[in-house]
Amino acid sequence: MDALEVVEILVFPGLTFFVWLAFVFEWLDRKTTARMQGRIGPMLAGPRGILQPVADFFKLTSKEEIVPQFSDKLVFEWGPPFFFAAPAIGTIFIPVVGLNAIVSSPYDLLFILFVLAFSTLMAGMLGYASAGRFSTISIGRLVLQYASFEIPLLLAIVSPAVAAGNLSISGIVQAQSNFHWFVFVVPIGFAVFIVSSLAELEKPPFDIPDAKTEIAAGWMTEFSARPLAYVKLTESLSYVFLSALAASLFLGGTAGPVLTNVTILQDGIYLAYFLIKVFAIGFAIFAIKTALARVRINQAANLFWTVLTPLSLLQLGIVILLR
Amino acid sequence: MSDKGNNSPISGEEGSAKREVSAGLMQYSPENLMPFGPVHPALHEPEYFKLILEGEVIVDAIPRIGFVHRGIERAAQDRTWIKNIYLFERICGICSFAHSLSYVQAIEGILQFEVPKRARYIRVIVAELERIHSHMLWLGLVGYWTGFDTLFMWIWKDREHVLDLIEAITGNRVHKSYNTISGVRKDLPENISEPIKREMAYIQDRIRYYRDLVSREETLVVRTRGIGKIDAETARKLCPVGPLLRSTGIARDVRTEDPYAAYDEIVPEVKTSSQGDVASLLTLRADEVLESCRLILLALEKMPSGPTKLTAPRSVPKGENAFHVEAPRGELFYYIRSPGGITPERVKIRTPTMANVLTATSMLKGYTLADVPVVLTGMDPCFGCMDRISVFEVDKEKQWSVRGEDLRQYGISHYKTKKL
Amino acid sequence: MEEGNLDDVAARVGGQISQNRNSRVLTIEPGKLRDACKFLIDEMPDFYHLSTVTGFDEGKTIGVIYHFWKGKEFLSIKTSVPKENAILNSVSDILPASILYEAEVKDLLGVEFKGNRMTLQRLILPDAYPPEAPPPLRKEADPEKIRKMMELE
Amino acid sequence: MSYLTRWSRKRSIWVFPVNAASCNGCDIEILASLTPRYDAERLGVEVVASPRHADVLLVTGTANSMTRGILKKIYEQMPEPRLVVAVGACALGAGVMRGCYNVGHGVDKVIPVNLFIPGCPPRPEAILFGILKLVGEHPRGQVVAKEQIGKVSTTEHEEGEK
Repeated sequence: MDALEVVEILVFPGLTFFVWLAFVFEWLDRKTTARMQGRIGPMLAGPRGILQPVADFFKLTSKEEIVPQFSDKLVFEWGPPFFFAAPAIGTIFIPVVGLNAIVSSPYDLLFILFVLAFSTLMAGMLGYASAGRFSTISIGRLVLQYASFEIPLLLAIVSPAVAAGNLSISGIVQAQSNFHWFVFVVPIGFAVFIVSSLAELEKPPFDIPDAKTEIAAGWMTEFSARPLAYVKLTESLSYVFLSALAASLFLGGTAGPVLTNVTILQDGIYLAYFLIKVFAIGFAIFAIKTALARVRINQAANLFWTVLTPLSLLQLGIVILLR
Repeated sequence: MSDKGNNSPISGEEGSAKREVSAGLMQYSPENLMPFGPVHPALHEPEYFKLILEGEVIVDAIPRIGFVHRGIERAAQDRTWIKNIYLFERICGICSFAHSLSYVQAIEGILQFEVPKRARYIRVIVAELERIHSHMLWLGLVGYWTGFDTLFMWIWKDREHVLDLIEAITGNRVHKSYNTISGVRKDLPENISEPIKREMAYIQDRIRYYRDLVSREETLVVRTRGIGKIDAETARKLCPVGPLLRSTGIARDVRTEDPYAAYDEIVPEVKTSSQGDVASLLTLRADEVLESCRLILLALEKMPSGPTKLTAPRSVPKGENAFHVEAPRGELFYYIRSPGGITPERVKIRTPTMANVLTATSMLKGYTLADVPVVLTGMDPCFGCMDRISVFEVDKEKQWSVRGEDLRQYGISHYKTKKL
Repeated sequence: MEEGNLDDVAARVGGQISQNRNSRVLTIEPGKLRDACKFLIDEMPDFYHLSTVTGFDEGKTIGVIYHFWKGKEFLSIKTSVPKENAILNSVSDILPASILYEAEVKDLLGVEFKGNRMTLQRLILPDAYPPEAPPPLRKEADPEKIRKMMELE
Repeated sequence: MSYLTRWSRKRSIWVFPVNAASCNGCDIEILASLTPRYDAERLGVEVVASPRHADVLLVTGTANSMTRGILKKIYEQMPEPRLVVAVGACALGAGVMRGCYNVGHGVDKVIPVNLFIPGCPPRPEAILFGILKLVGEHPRGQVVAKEQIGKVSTTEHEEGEK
């Protein structure tokens, strides 16, 4: 590994880039939600309030840390960085400039699936470690929800891989160049992926594990200061990560319909395509989450098991037959 | 239900349609006790519900109410009749006009006053505006409680229009201080009818939209339909009041059965629904808002001219009177005894929430934790009202009578490590 | 609501009826309270909306009124018990809605309701309310003293 | 304290409203200040669901004998630096309830209060104004809590301790 790769992983288009993207996403989320609700959203922090998530983050890091007495202190204190690491590592498998990611292997998707599972597992561990009553209830819901959406999510991710005949994200992106976007090949898989991402992100209508009017702040109730800052940042980063994953798997990622072979500024065009697609998916998620109420956990489980799982299986079958 | 459940005074009234829960093996261990309050994001008022859970299913709900107990009924005995108007308004920030309305009309009953007709019409207008604002507040909070923040924001945005009208008429947004013995303190402002008509048209338009929305929006419908079900027989037994009662199909409304103010001339149409669940309460309350809009426009049209108040004496002759009005949440009951003097001897207030809470507690059982906010919202709780004097705990079993210790431990058991 | 109904109750359990603007008050002996309520529920189901139960200090006695509502009228059944020995039979088993109202009267005026499960322990008053102080709505209760005892000053 | 910290504390205010035996009026106005017409989110104000996340405690109501214990507990659960705002006449000094047997003399007798917002209830504008003033955004400068109220922890104070 040479120095350039380290810079790529840590700065651009790796960690730092994605963290700032996460802040922008969070801001866009709040702004879009506010606009849809008839408000204007954050205004004071930075121009049009764009620095609001940054302010939240730095404020949290400067606060006092409180560790509950009966908590598992090791996990409680050291868990949040690991929780943060899951989507952070996942992002380096996603091509941002060019058709190849920083790190690419033939088995990318297996690792991505592991990251998604690990992130939920970590949330569960953090919740249990804090040993609060609300957290415990919340973790019950989290695990149940995870058990429901995991299968459809997995099948939805596998569909484009089957279509591309490749388990590498870079490979899948390359297979979609020349406007062969998989959203046209596996539309149901795309829809299932978006719905499952809402559940993975704990956004309405699946914000069941941190339903604030039922169980306070869910599994995050006991966290304060720096751990909370990490947890919040991880949530936004997961947001970006899942949007980027959806963009790469279904919308061709960095591969655009036109201007695919210019000599100058090729990287800039790749980046532009990538960002446009990520924000498009982000806006879709913002809109869905703002327009819906929270469902109950059993209703969510019903939806995933009786509707989305068969649908994604059907999609997978169609893709296999088409190939 | 287990023996324990049957001992609870309200478990006998359980509806049969609910999911059966087995409480037999439950030891009510601390792990199964779920504190819901006293300070809980779903309740903007401190209330404490101990929920005995089996997984997510509620086996028993034990309310501990009285966190807002201030002792107003005792305080009223030391204050003059006029001062008490403003004291009673501050029992509740949502239905403050209804409180003062009931109180002054009870006094007017003893004084045998004939309140000027214009004042009675103005009272109807403000009371109906208050009903609109309260119902819209509730509709919005249902959105908030079911995680549908957009609905909350939209409805509260439109509610501001009603508050503007209330402010224009009475001078205040929340505690209106508008009623006085023998009438209202000031006349309607000039040229108010135009804004009222305009805003009523707007509100009617919006409420029709929301009524449509809440019955169509799928996620909201699945959260509210069949939740918090109560049948007419139970309702008759437990005597709830207001929309909660009317949602079971019993058309009981003080405004029509025992007209006060000008409701004998502006006759409301009592809306009912037969479902008895939270979904039907949503549409029922939207219907009531539309009806209120109609009443306001009608009152404005038929508004007579004349004085708005008489000169009222400072003291009230010896006597007693019971009076009730239809507050937004239901029948609001006042009973006053005058010893003949400038202070009352006894003022008894029974607020709608007090009448409804027994029903609501029995409604909770068998539903899941996720339903609690929705079910409790169903009765439109106003603990500020209820707690002026009451506390209760549906709990006789010593071994699990923990008395608010849960949340306290939750607070005590944490120590701090400074790491800055 | 025909007036005959209240007379029926009076004829059944005794007591006097007094007209009071829009409510008619039937004053009966404490022992007859359950009979009167039972009669109301059985014979006059229309009256089966219990508005509330009011208690008040009458000096030597404590008055308790059960307010029923129907139509344009309140039907109030009033009884009084002596302060020193304030005990009544609860009607909460035949009128479930009265459980809370009776408990309220118990805590604020110290009237025991035999058979009402809610009154077995302190229910209405705050935990810190001093047990040696009189119930707050009795005339001898002094809010200032109570506040000092509760260390709210 | 670094500029970044000071700036972020001004721009990000997470509040946890507590009703300590209030009539609801103030609570409704606090909620109203979040809704589109007033939109407290403009200023970076967010209502959080747990006191552990909160920077500012918005207390309404008289703090009667039942709620004062809870109020203390919630205050203890908040991480430093924490600010307390008493909203409404009841929280300031029992208001119209003064003299009731279950009512004390305001929230500041229970926990240290940094800012009082008077009114019965205060209008949403007043609440927003108060919050802005609390973090020193208002031209008239930051509120420095009175010494006699007790230990306080405004951002400025903490800087002094470091």
